[in-house]
Amino acid sequence: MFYREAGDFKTSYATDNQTFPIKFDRLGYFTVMAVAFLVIPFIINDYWANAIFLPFLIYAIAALGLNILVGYCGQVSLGTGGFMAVGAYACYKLMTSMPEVNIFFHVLISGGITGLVCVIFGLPSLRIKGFYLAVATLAAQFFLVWLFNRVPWFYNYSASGQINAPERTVFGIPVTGPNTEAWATYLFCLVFVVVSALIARNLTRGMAGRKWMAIRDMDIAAEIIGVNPLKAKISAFAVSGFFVGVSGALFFSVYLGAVEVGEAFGINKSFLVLFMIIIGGLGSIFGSFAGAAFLVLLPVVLKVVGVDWLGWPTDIVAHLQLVIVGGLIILFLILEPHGLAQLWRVTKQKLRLWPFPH
Amino acid sequence: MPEQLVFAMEVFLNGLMAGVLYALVALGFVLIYKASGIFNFAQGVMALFAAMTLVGIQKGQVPFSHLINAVLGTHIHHFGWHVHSLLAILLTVGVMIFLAWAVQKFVFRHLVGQEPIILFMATIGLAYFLEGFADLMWGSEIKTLDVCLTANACLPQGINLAIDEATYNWFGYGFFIDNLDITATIVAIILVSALVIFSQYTKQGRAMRAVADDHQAALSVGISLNFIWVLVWSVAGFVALVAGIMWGAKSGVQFSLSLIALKALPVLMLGGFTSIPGAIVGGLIIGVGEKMFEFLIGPMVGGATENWFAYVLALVFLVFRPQGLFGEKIIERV
Amino acid sequence: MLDAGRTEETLLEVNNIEVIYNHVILVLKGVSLSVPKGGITALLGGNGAGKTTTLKAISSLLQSERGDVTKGSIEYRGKNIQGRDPADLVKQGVIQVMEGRHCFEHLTVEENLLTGAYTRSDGGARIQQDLDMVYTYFPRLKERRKSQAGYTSGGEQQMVAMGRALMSRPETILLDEPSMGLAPQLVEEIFTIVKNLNEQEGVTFLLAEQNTNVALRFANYGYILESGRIVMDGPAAELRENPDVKEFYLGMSDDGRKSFRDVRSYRRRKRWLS
Amino acid sequence: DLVFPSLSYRTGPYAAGGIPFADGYADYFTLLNERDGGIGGVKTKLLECETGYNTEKGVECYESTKGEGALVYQPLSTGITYQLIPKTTADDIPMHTMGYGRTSAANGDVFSHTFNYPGTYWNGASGAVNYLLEINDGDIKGKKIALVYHNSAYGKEPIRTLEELSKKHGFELSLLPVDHPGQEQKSQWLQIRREKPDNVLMWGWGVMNQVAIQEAANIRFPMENFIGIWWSGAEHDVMPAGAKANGYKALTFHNVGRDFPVFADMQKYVVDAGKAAGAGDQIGNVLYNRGMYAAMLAAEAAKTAQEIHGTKDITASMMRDGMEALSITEEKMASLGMPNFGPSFEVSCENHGGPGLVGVTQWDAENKTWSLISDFKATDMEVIGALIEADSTSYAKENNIASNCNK
Amino acid sequence: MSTQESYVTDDGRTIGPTVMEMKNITLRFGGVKAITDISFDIREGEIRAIIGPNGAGKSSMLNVISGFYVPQEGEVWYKGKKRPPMRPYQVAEQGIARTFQNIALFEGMTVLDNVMTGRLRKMNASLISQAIWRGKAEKEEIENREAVEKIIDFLEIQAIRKTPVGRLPYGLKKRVELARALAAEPSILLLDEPMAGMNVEEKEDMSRFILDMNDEFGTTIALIEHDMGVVMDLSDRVVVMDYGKKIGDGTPDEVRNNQAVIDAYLGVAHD
Ligand SMILES: Nc1ncnc2c1ncn2[C@@H]1O[C@H](COP(=O)(O)OP(=O)(O)OP(=O)(O)O)[C@@H](O)[C@H]1O
Ligand SMILES: Nc1ncnc2c1ncn2[C@@H]1O[C@H](COP(=O)(O)OP(=O)(O)OP(=O)(O)O)[C@@H](O)[C@H]1O
Ligand SMILES: CC(C)C[C@H](N)C(=O)O
Ligand SMILES: [Mg+2]
Ligand SMILES: [Mg+2]
Repeated sequence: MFYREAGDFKTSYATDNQTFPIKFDRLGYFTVMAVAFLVIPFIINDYWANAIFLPFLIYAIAALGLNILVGYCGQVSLGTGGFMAVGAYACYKLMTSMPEVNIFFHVLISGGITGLVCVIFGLPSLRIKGFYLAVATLAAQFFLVWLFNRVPWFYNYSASGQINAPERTVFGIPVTGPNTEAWATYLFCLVFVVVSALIARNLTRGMAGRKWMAIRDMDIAAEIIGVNPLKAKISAFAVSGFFVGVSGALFFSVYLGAVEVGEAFGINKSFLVLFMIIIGGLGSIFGSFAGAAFLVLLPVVLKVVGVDWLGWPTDIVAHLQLVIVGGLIILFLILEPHGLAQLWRVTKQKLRLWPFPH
Repeated sequence: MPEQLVFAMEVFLNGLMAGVLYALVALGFVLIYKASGIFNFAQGVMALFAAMTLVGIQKGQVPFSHLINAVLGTHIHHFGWHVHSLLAILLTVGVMIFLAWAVQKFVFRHLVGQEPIILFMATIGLAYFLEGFADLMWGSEIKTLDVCLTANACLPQGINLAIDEATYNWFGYGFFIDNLDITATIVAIILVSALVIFSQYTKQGRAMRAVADDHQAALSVGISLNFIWVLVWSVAGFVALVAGIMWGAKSGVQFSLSLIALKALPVLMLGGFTSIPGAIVGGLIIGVGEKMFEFLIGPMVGGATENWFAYVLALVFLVFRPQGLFGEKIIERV
Repeated sequence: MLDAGRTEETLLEVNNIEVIYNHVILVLKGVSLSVPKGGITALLGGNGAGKTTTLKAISSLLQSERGDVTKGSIEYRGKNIQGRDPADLVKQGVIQVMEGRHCFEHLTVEENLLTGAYTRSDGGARIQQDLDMVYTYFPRLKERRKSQAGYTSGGEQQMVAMGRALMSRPETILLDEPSMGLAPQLVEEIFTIVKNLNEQEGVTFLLAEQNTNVALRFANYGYILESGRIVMDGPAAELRENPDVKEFYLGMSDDGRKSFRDVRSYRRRKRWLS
Repeated sequence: DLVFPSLSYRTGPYAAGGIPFADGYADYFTLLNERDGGIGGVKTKLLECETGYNTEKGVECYESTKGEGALVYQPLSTGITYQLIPKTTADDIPMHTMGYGRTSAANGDVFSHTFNYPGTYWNGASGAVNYLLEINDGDIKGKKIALVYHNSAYGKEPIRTLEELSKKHGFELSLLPVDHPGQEQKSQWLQIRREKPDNVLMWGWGVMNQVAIQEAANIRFPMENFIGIWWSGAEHDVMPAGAKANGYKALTFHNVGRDFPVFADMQKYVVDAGKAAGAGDQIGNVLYNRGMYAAMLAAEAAKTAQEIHGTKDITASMMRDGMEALSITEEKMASLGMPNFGPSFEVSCENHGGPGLVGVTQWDAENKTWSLISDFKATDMEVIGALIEADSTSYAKENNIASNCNK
Repeated sequence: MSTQESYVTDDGRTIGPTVMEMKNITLRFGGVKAITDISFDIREGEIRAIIGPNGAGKSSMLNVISGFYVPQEGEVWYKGKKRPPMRPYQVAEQGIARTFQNIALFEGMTVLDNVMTGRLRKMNASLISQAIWRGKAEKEEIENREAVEKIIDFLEIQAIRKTPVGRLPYGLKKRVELARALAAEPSILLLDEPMAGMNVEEKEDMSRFILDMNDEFGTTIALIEHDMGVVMDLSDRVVVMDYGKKIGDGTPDEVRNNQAVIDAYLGVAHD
């Protein structure tokens, strides 16, 4: 009985509503936070930041956003790449047109703008459902990418059509541009991640979350019960868009620094984020993180093992990587269709009963 | 006749032809969706895999030679023989049936009763897997595909002169119609008729539709899901091979072939995920739609609209008919 | 009531099975029962007692629900059938009519019936004959044969499900809650058909029912299942007279049927549990 | 060791071009190690990293290899180049984008760590126009020229130059973008068929090239009038169209074929020794040669750096100096077994772009060979220089870059 | 519309005037007539049963009331006013709650969350406030949680509060669905076969809940049920439908002796 919840009684509904009602979990959470804020910044270097931490944090935000839409509200979207692009381009336009405003707000506003765009593309969800909707969101994906590629205003008429993040600072410390320090970019993203996670958690445990889940589980019944499907779906698209936009903005400004829209925000991105939430667990905040971590780490690990240790040719490793990622996705789905989050829950359940099997 | 109108007609016809090629890919999707409710994202990669296998067999390539060479340090590449196209096609069909069996055995058998989105994800996983696997097996360089009955009776390609001439005589402007497209159209017509008959009028076809509706119930009346699925995946594999040949002949056999799946999706939406004729009609509408749009509006907005236009067109359509043109009506009851 | 048609030969034997869902939820905790050839055996019990689970364990439909039989054995005609392919079982003559009907929504009524004959290979004429037989048992279906099953009413769907099972020419039908949601007249009708099939076609039934009243009227033998255990069994006639069964399953008090208005307290203890 | 990272792509839609180039690049360094014992006696080490021609993965590769003493980056993608320009500058590692990337990086005064000698896309654009002028007796006024281009940073590079040139020479330019990956080009080619341009230029890569050539053949566009940039002129681009591709032309900034002494060494020390990066069947192919050429330029720059700094174990920063002081002469090339392989040129602090000489090659479908049909000629530096100046100064302004050469 | 006098039943409940009236409702699906020209009323505080053979159109009638089906002809009058065309959620906002024939719970949510959705009419904190979980959102959440806990107690489902609904046995699901409907504190509650698939014991419990609800909160109830025992015992008045037509309407006694009803539905006269 490693993991206990017995003896952990609640005396008020407020404590029962907590994010981590179980003491054990709460402790774990505080430890993670402490390490993230107080330890990692001091030991992180460029490689770790760029190969692992930044992508992990940024994808985690996108995954949170998509999970709200897909996992909680049941509206499958394949437009994530396009929406991230909106965030990125919004951020670029803001950074270049209002250099005096702090980048922090640029990122937030980019999220807001993306939320709006997302809502527009979410409107058809009122009529179109299931896979039809999933495919329909590809319209957003392709259209947005085309738009940003085509309209020079978005890339400030640069000859190549690429956008480059100029240097911007927070408290005098650069967080974008070439002269950044690993710890600064890391902390900058971390703050967004933590805030996003809290917001997502709050929304999903309250009425908004219930409405989304109701729509997801049975939209007709939900409407008859009194859920306004328009509002519920639209709010899910908006919130999801906000997160995805923030992540797109960070992805461009902090992580890549320069972006070519079709490359960075193509359909592969949409799938990648979708994978994250499926592998992590649909309808789970923890799952969004787990999925992002898994899919960021996996290729890095495979590469280190294949190329650096075994010394195999890069192409064979790259092909093997596809095989392994594909195989793992299938394996995961077979073992636990509800993702890493569910695996974690079951493990906890088993630990709770341990050493008894049932 | 005014020039623009003649041009438009040519574009229209070419749109129809392009539509047929899209439909060929879409057909594979429809089959599997109909029989298992699985939205098989791997269909495009299956086409790639089929085409690569065909070329590999034709040219007598040693499968996995790169991997073998890398691990064992050997230098093997070719068996040194050449296989006749027809035989190679037969062998490839065999490989596709084996693939169907393997997919069933190792993937979907374990996912019976899961939600559609999970199955969908599994097919994306499968797509990745197959993509890497195909490359490992046959190498990732571009391959040329020639399907020939005899040395000089190959899949025809290039402008059809008869049409060019005839239209020139009528309109004073010869239309461009690609021979390959004409072939594809004929093949598609045969394929679709056969499939419609199969699904609508045979016992296995009926069982297939039953499985699509309710896995559990199908099991309970003794329909073997495994068998039906192997069957449909095999048929879908065959359709993928046909699509792979047509597209491969056009653009060479290489990675991008798998992206044709993306061309088929709007076709599916428009035609309805469950309708075989829908795939054809949807394909035609999308083909004509995007080519005409690129012709008429494209120049004003800077071109390259085809990628998104098909989707937007399908989207607009769906708003009015959420189950697609021919899709089964979504039964909504409480 | 009628004990005719029942022989002493045991067709189906379930020995002390345990079923676990999702590797953690233990649902059946040692269930044993036997079904004699040519009889109607009823499996009674409250919600969640495990009736459906038992039937699915027999018909091998558990696998697709992430359920596992972890202990015990299931034998049909003396042969272990545990974990068999459901299609095999259908060919052997065991077919389940699932709870909640499960019609193929997009197929027409007739197509639904025809899928029932999927495993048969004895030719179109024989199948046509059986189709006619089903239509004589359920004339209503004949009227609606061309409509999509998804749009038929609950009763019609129940008939489709049963008719579909009949099309496989089964020896044993596992019938899960056939009366659920049906109008009283139809319940009688369906049970009468069950009885007829049993007597005329010699079909053996194992039926799970909530409607104890009807079930015990038509069955020969009954098992009462609670929380995954068999708590009582006996010939139907005996069970009907058992005071506990009377109170808890038939809603009778000493002076005839009590009114639903007069029930005052919710919680009473069953004697066999205390 | 002297570490040379190679951001290659042997998978994905652009693998067909990525493989021979990466092979050539790798094999040359292997040759140096096997035959000469490295550069100046120090062994070279090649760090290959798979980018899939994807910018994001390119950055990942850069980050994961830069810590290992990487001397010079060769990202083989315009997209990745744009990402890496600021990063390499900040990390003081040079980057060589040979015949691709950001053209205005030729202005070394602004782009201190980026080198794109011996030629740029704008040289390419001008070279193509010059060639047309040449075969049209200096007059292409009123001619229609269509540009079929990959709809990305790469494909867009030449547009501005071509627009300038169209003003100058009075030809009509029409633009036909093709979206990644370029599998479907029916609309574009129908349009070409209707508009009947006199010439078609192409900035393509990957499958786009062969589909374009196939479609051109389908509509019977005369191959002689179809000219591709140097990335659209390899064997695998023309082979699928078979005999119909005969006569197709492509630009180049180095020589083609396998009649160079170096290949004998290559065969002996690398292929026969079983040390080839690929199957060894790519030798002499256009892109293989180009990869080898790039490696040669890198090795020569390293030698130069060793000389300047008087040390064998150079750093990335020294390598940069070596590249800036690089001088390629015919003798040097001849001594390397590559006589006449490319132009002679000198790099300077101001000019990182090389001489910008452009030649034209043509495909002979029967013999399956490319041959040089127009020698390396100068391009219109008047137009290009002004454009470079404008583009790089605005970049310098945006990013507060001080002059690199007049410190 | 017709307003009748209130009256007091034998067991002391007050039945008020008409709150809802269906007037000449006709509903067609393509060629199928599910409901043909049916009119009936529901009075305040009464338990009104709708019975009829399978496929008679009972559920369709509830769906019309809920606004999920839009009848081709006819009017719905509610609280003395003709109801304009409405989306189902607007109907719910007017205080009409229901349960479904084939349980329509939100399977992925816990029992508690399911029941809480019943309260959504009562909760309107803004998204922003919910996002930061301060102020109104938090207060609302706690207040409504209290109300819901009362219902959970009332229906005796405390033990399964945090269990995901998908795993519950059928009978409990039905109870949770009832809880969800109750949580809305509806003025009219529509129950579509609440006791289908239950055994007698459970039906007794369910009957108890329904009666208590009607008693304690004065909730008006429209009930579809096939168990004649339940219908006859619980309801004040019964509408009988057959093939989309109304074939009887009156007190249980009147209905069970109506020959048309016996022929079409009951088969034999029930005690
Ligand atoms: N797929 C499943 N996963 C987890 N638990 C399940 C699953 N199916 C059933 N159960 C649980 O098993 C128990 C027995 O269920 P079962 O359906 O066999 O009961 P039943 O007797 O048929 O009840 P009812 O009369 O309501 O149909 C219930 O507690 C139920 O929650
Ligand atoms: N959405 C729909 N589309 C087409 N037909 C429908 C639809 N809903 C109901 N019907 C038809 O309307 C008729 C009445 O159905 P309804 O569900 O109202 O019956 P019911 O009285 O509730 O029966 P039961 O007691 O079996 O639930 C049936 O014939 C049914 O097939
Ligand atoms: C081989 C590459 C360097 C050419 C490529 N298309 C580019 O990005 O410029
Ligand atoms: Mg059951
Ligand atoms: Mg009903």
